[in-house]
Amino acid sequence: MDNQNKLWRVALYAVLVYAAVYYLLPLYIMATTSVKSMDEIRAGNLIALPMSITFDAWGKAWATACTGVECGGLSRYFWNSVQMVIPAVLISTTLGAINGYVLSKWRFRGSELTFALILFGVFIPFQVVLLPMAQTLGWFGMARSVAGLVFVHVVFGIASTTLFFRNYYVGIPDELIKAARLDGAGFWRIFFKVVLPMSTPIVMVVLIWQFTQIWNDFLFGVVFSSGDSQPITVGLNNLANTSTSVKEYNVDMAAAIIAALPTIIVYVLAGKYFVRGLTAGAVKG
Amino acid sequence: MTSYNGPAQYGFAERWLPRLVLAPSFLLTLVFVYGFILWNGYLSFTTSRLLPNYEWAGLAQYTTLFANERWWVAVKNLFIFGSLFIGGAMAVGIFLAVLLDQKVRQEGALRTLYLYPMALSFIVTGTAWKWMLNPGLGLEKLVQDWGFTNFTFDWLVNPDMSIYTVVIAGIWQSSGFVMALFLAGLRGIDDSIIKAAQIDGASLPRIYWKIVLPALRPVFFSTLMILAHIAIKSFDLVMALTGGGPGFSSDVPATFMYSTAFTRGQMGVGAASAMMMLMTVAAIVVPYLYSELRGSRNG
Amino acid sequence: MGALAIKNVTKSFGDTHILKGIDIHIEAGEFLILVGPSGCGKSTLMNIIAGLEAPTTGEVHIGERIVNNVAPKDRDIAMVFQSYALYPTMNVRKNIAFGMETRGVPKKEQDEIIARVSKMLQIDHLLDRKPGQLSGGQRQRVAMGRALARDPKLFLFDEPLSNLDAKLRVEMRTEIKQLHHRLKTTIVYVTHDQIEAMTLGDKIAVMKDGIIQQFGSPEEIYERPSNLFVAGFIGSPSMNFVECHLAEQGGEYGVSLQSEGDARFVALPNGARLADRIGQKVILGVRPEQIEVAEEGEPGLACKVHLTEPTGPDTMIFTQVNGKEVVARVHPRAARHPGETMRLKLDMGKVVLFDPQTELRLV
Amino acid sequence: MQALRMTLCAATMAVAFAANAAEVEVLHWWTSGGEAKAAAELKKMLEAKGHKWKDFAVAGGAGENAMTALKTRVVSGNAPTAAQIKGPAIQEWGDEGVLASIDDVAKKEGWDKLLPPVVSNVMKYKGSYVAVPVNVHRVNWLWVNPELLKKANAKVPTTIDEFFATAEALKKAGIQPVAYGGQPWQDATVFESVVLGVGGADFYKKSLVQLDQNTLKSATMVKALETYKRIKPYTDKNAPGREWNLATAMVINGKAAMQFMGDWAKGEFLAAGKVPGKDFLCVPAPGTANAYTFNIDSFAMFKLPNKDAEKGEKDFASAVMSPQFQEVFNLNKGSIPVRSGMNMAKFDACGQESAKDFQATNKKGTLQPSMAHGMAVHSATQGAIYDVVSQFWNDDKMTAKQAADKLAAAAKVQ
Repeated sequence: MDNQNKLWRVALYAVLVYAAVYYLLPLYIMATTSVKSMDEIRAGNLIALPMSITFDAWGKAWATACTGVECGGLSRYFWNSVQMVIPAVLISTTLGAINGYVLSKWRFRGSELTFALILFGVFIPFQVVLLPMAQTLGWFGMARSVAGLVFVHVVFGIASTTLFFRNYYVGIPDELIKAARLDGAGFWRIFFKVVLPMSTPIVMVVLIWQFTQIWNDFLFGVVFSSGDSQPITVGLNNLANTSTSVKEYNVDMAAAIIAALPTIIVYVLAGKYFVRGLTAGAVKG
Repeated sequence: MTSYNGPAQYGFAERWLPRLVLAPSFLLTLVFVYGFILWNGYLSFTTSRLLPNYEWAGLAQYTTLFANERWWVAVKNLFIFGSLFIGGAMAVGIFLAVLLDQKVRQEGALRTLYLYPMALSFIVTGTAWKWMLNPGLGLEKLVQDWGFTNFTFDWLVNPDMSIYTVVIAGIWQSSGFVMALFLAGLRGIDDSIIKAAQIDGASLPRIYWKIVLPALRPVFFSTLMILAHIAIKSFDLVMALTGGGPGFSSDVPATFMYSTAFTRGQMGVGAASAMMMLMTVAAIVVPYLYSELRGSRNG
Repeated sequence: MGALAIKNVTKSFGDTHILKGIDIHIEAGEFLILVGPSGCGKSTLMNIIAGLEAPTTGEVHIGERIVNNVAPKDRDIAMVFQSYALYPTMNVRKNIAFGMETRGVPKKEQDEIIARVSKMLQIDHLLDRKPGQLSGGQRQRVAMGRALARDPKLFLFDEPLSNLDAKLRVEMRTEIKQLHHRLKTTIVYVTHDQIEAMTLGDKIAVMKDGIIQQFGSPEEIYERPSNLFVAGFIGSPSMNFVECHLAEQGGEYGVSLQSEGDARFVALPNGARLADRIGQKVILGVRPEQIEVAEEGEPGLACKVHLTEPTGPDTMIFTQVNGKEVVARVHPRAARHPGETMRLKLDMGKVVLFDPQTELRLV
Repeated sequence: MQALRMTLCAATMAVAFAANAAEVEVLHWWTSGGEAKAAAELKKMLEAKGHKWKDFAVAGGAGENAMTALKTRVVSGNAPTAAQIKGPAIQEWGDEGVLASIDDVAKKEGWDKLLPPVVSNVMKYKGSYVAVPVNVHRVNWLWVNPELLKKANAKVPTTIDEFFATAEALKKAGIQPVAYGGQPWQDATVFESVVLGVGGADFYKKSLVQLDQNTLKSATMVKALETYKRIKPYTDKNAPGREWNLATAMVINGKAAMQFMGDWAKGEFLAAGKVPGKDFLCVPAPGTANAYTFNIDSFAMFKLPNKDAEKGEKDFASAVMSPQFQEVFNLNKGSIPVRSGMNMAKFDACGQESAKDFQATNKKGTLQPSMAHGMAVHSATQGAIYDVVSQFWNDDKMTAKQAADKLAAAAKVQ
């Protein structure tokens, strides 16, 4: 029994480690390539470990690589993304929380239909909305501005944030709300004093979710921003894509990692909250 | 007066505040989702080419679309990709979740490893994937260098197989998320069920297959919906990996729509294909929403 | 002065009618029990009293006012929930203080009330704990404390004891009763447990299918149940129901009973009132404790004992009368073993008769 | 909500402010390496004239993303000053009524004399200049690694037959003859060079420029397709999806001997420290020495809201056409100036030959627009042809006859 058990554990870990390798491989290739020299890349095997390590490509990707007529690397785009992501995530999360609260705890006639209508927005292919959105932003005078981009991300983020919060709040007993109402608390006081303090797990899930979605977005970024407000995915794309000139793969890869770093860090640091939040009820129904 | 099944509300604030608070999101959705769908629907009946115009063309764009071989390849690919991707991500995700549920050391680290692809855009990982799957650069070369010279893995460059590489990369990206969802579900299951089954003499795989997984039906369904919508909307995955190629063998409706509407100046056809996509989505989602609606009415 | 009056309240969702015309009136200081099986509408009625749901038609009066359009917080009520509904992120002190804070009670007064209430309920040592760190009984006390701090005109208890284990439930039941005696407040208490109903209530409303089947004191309900449902629902073990025919024998009106191997006619006191029903079928309701062991020489029905259930103070005897299983509650020493025969008699002064069609009580 | 309103407000102000400043916003996809440096020259020149350069760079997929961005910008009423649009697409944009005439600049500087009619016709919409050309790329080049050819004892091919003879010799010597990148635009690039080589300039014009149905279904086209497909055995099986520059790297590193590619490939050779004429050769694609398929980058000018902006637009157009810019830009990019009468001394041998052939073929009438690079046909047609060519290349079951029929069908896609 003991031996068999041991064998089973070994097999278990073997499978788990094997899977980890599968998940890590692309990142490994990106990381090793980013510290190789171009000569080594031209000559060698992509999967091989670097013979010598150089961080030149990283410096170039961050500060001096060309992404258009400007050659300031990704740093500028990075801060653009930060400026866009923070308000977009906060606003869409806030709206989602309030919507979820209303749709689960303050239902009214038609609220279910409203929820269904909002939810359907999760499934709309974004290519469909590019042109009408552009026209609308033009009317509002928000085309090619960070505000416009934030607005777009908020509009199309509401559906998923609302869904997350609503499903979580359905799990909060209605009696708590009743008790608070009897205690004299109104709509907002119940939300801020009773519901919101209980929402930490789902807030973490939604923040992480929205952050990755918005940070990684390329389509909206490329279409609804212009030169000085482009997000990092567009910068990365400009840096790595070229129609007719020489490719520097090490710089491309370093740039790709830089672009991905914030989301990777978020997952590494807050990943456990993500899983915990899902456990706490985000996946229901 | 028919009553609704909700709390009684008193006074202006209680009666109107919830509606008022929901109103901005509702209006935004109405305009920016449904308004735009209508707009796009209208566009599909016009002669729009490079830019939108409003000259009526009847069903001409749909005729063009249905006569287009590439569109049907894209549709077929969506079915292949959709079923394999959903099935694969589900299988891998559940499998890993069950393994991680065995009180594994370093669970946190492994979990993060499995989950991180979710954090990355294919704009970022596309090139690395292309290299790995490229026969001359990646896995095939590596394994051949190890001495297995007969090893071939050329799906990326084989028109009959290229869509499957998209499946592999898609599973890589999403299975960790499935794992997290199911792990969350597994953690919510009462241990005593498993203990009871063990006392009955059931083997561990059997316990999971017969007792634990059926108990996770709700998780299963919400995961299915998430994966289905990823599959239908999958765009940068295909763009980054194969660009729809070789030829147009790995095209999917989303890439088809993008290239007809924006690159090739056939906006009307693009709009028509988008409407077809939306109808597919609706066919899947509306029943789900309906059940969701009914479910919450009882809840 | 009436403390609570409910006048012809109905509640429907579309075609589903949850409440079908409820009328209740209680005086200040009374303890009203709403009892019934699940789905009978008692919790909906409670929510309507609290103002958490709106009635479709009808009026709710608390004190002098019609409160139909008064928000829950302004109805001067407090409620204890089945799940206790303690705010999980607040400690016990905050839980109790939350309502007072909302109403703007001065801090000093709040502290005094918390101190008084927590002492009364013996939870003063738990004030800094979160609900998650409390046992079920402790949570129950905190939930009551929260209600007491309010000092309302009307207390509402929604199945407050059903999440507790049996022993704790009995203890808390007693405490609630003591509290009521001490504070003389008006209480509406929802339960599905007829023992709680009997032990606590001044007035009981037995509900089924959105209708009040009977409204009265515990004694009335126990002794003169208005219909078969109430008779069967109240009392444990349940009342025995035996089908029989009304007959006249020697100038006396009564029914004939058969056991396995014996038969006799038993007369009903005041049976003459039923003269017009002679020959018709009736249902005889008799509570287990109304079946006694016949003394030597007394007339009795010889019954075969099928099964015995000793409970300590009494022993339940399972036998058969008129083809129906019948339970008798007898003194342990009088009980026979299964297979043996016992001579039993019915306390005919207390039995009740029901019309089999309308299920209503006849006398 | 409050925050949103504030950002909204700020955004409106920002836009209002931007409109007052005279700035030149240019959409292009020259975002990296030599291209970016070339574009930076333009910026410098405009800033010297007192304009503010606003960069609107969107790379990727041969301008796919840029076109998407451009369309949304035009729809939103915020067209850039100029955008990198070329070939018949200029006419398509003209049809949409969003392009602005720059005839006064053109007249003043005498563009009609500086540009060959093949070029200037493309730049005009209904007789007015709406676009300014930047450079000329020659597409029908064959890049050769002479060392490998020497090893195989093969000669540099000038005809189709010689090409296959050379390829066979290389293959026998164990050298991969052709470096190939299997992306639709590369497929089409090779294909059109083969069509030009097999059928000649007139045939090319009739089939791939004028899209004549009979010509597309003709025996010559079937032969061209067969010839194109004959190249496949001389490529490696890893070709599909390969970037063109990786294919070029194979020629540089001696892993393959030849590549069909436009003159931008030269940049890769030069970056690797190779010397033209010695380490690598640029020769016209087999059988196309007397013809020239050109790919001209150009900027189309958009209608703008105010005079200031129009002034910037005209200065921009003038700057692009200036000899100074044409020289600097094309030295960086590997192409040749579009303007005639330029001093080619600073250009290398390949550039000089390209310039010479450009003038010569212009006179002969064998100067033809490149189909593969969006110079000849509408984007929808071009896409449909791409689909057929790629499918034919990748699908070994399809016959040349079938492919020709499909080409003819594709040509009807508008």
